[in-house]
Amino acid sequence: MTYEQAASTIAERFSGVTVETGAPLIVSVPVDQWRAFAQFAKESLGCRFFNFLSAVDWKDGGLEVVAVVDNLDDNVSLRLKTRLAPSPAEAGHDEAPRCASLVPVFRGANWMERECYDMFGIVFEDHPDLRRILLGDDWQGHPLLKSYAVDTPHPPYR
Amino acid sequence: MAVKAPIPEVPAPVWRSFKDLQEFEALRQQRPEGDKHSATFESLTEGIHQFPGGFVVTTLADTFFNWARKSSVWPVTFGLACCAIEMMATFASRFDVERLGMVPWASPRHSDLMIVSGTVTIKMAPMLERIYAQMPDPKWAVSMGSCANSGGPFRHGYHVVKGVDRVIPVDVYVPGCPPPPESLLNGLLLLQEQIAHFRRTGQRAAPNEKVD
Amino acid sequence: MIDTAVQSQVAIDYSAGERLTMNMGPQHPSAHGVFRAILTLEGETVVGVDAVIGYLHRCHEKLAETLTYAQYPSIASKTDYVAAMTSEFAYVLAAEQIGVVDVPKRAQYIRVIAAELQRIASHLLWLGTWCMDMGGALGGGATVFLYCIRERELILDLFESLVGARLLYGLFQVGGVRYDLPDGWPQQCRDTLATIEQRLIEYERLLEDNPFFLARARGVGFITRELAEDVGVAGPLLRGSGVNFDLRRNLPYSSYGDFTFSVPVEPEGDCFARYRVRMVEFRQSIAIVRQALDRLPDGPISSRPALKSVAQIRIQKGEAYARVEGPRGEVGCYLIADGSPKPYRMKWRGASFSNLSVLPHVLPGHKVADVVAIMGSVDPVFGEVDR
Amino acid sequence: MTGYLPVAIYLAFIIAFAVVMLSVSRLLRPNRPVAEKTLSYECGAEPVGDAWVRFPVGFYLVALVFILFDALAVFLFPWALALRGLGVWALGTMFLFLAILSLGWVYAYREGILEWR
Repeated sequence: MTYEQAASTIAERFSGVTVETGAPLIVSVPVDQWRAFAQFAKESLGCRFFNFLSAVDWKDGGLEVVAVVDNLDDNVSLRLKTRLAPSPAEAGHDEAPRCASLVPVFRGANWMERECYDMFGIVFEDHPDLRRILLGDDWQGHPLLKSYAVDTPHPPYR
Repeated sequence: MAVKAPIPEVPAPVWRSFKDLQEFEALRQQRPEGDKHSATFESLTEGIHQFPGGFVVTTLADTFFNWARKSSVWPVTFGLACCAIEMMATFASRFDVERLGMVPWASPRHSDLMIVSGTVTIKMAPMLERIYAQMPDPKWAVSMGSCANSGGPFRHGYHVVKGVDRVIPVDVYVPGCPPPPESLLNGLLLLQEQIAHFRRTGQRAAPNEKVD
Repeated sequence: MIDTAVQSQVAIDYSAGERLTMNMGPQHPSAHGVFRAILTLEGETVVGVDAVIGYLHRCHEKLAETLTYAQYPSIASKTDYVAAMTSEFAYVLAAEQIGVVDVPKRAQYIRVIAAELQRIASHLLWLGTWCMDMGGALGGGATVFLYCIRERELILDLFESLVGARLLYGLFQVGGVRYDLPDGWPQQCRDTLATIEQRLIEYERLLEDNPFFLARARGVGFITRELAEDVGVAGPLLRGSGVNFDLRRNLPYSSYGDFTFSVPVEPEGDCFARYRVRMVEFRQSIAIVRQALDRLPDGPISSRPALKSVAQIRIQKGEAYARVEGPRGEVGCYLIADGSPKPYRMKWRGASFSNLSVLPHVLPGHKVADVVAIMGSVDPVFGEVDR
Repeated sequence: MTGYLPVAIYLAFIIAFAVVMLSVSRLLRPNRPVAEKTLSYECGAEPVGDAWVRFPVGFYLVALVFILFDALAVFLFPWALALRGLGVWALGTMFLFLAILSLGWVYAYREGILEWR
């Protein structure tokens, strides 16, 4: 299964998806098809290896969730992207950005999504136990947002 | 946002042989509560001390006890990060700490020294404080590596404590990132010399309110 | 008069004792760093694991957005501080892929030599701490540990003469390598590799027919192939579960294609399979370093101009995901550059983070002693887990 | 009667040694029972739950089997020392004693106490 075949099967099966051809196939997926596309990538494209899932804060452009899944046998790597609403810290509204969780598809997404929630504040729907993984549970704010200063004081230790 | 680094006011350590007994006596009076012996023994020595010429007895006794404490300081294995790997190399056979009478021990209950090797994060600080508190009393602390000394390369990270002396009183600071085993051994020798001479900095670096 | 009717109903079930929540906390001899596992036990068998990490979260990804391309590689080496070379490799490779910076051939070879020597040193530390965790069973806790650290010191001497540092180096820079091989270094390197090759045979003789070691390693900690891929486990754990995937061969970077080496794969997926994979990787790395030393080309070692200011390197707009085969698995650096001297976003894919996230799926059902053996065979490094 | 004098001296020495060691260390060590210090040690974390929990019975059975054969070993030592003087008769008696106790071992083995469920 080469990159071209992957691109063609994606194009015919998913309409709203834009594909950038190249060594890693960069696929931007609309939010509502996020889990469906991941399921499709795992079954028909054979991308069973879950590499990582993370997020990028484009300030006003909104939060972007990035996931990389690979097909180890044919060395095909897929980089899935989806754009969410900007985070409340910047855009002023108080509703946290939501995204469908990939845990039902890839069990490896469990800790990765907890880290995205911890660092960006993205709420992943029907994630088994969405709580902070790296910082203490009493931590205010989501550090990796662009609006969070790098060394904000934290009494009593800083 | 230029953040000026606070300079902790750690008094200059005094590690040289004594000029005379008066200086040993002065240091003996200042020693912290943890270094003293049991209450009965202290009252006994005070009695002998008032006796004319009694200070010779008590000073010799203290020197002997300090020598005993110095030559068997057991570090608790408290490895946090990269410095822990260098600490392991120091515990291993090439740079052996057992020559100094230090047996690396896993539980704080049997150890006298805590070598803080690695970055102290805000989530880890209460644990570190609890383990230091659970160590029996004459206890010392060595801050190994620039992360433990002052936060090091991660000083401006939001989750990093700017130096372990904000959490526990530290006696010897070992510079380096990571400090090679030779400089850790040098730090441990300085600690032993400090134990033998009672002089302990022990003071917690008070955080500078203006900056923090 | 005691009411006998009540007594008959109270049937005490002695078989299953109450569940004990035990805390294998941050400060634990076999915790390989600051990892806290809250184990719920039934007698000796682990029933549930709640892993708490984050005790060494040093804000790597936030700091990457405030440090320039020349400053960050030495901080990157603190993510996986047992294999500092491969950590720097990933960051530098990502920056070069975006900025299309060409790396001279000699620098690529020196990078391969440094990465493979680092793999040997890291595996030695893994073998030492793992056998110390299984302590008493192997003739006194520290026997194998002291042997392995003695060999590791030989390699650290090599790095000390090459770079000047023992554990965390600043060898890699965007565009090449900072130091060239001092004269006499290749010969010293060949002697060290010869000694280590002999010592490996000693370790295998010491461990492989030791009934205690086999009882604790064989048949313990099964990671099925499906679970391994699903969780994203990488490196020796993946190859120990039967997946024939190695970045150095499948997606060769920095002229790994010029060397011939075989990739060990073990189908069983238990601790012993991972041990076998790493022991074979020792020898493959030795072979790679020898080939690289024999065919080391001359020429410049870096295409980066002398820096007058730290913010001199600018990488144009773009993004790249560089993947490097570290001793613990795939170390990835997803970098987004925006033309300024500092990256816009840097996501670090630590191999140990995914390797560790397989534990809650694997541990239930094992005895408490096996938890320690499995943790050792997973070989997590917590700079990489907590970043 | 004089035969027991060395035993008495030895006993006195044991008691004296224990008493001196304990009293000197109590005299010399500082005694500061601070609250956090007496907290039970849980690898640094807050102690969760208490340890007084109903243990599975397996632990108790293994301890019983151990005591059984430990008592057996106590008899073996003096027997082994005095065997040369006692002759074959003592050998037979001890083997009878061992045979009876190995019945207990076979019972424990068949009951599956030793396999750890």
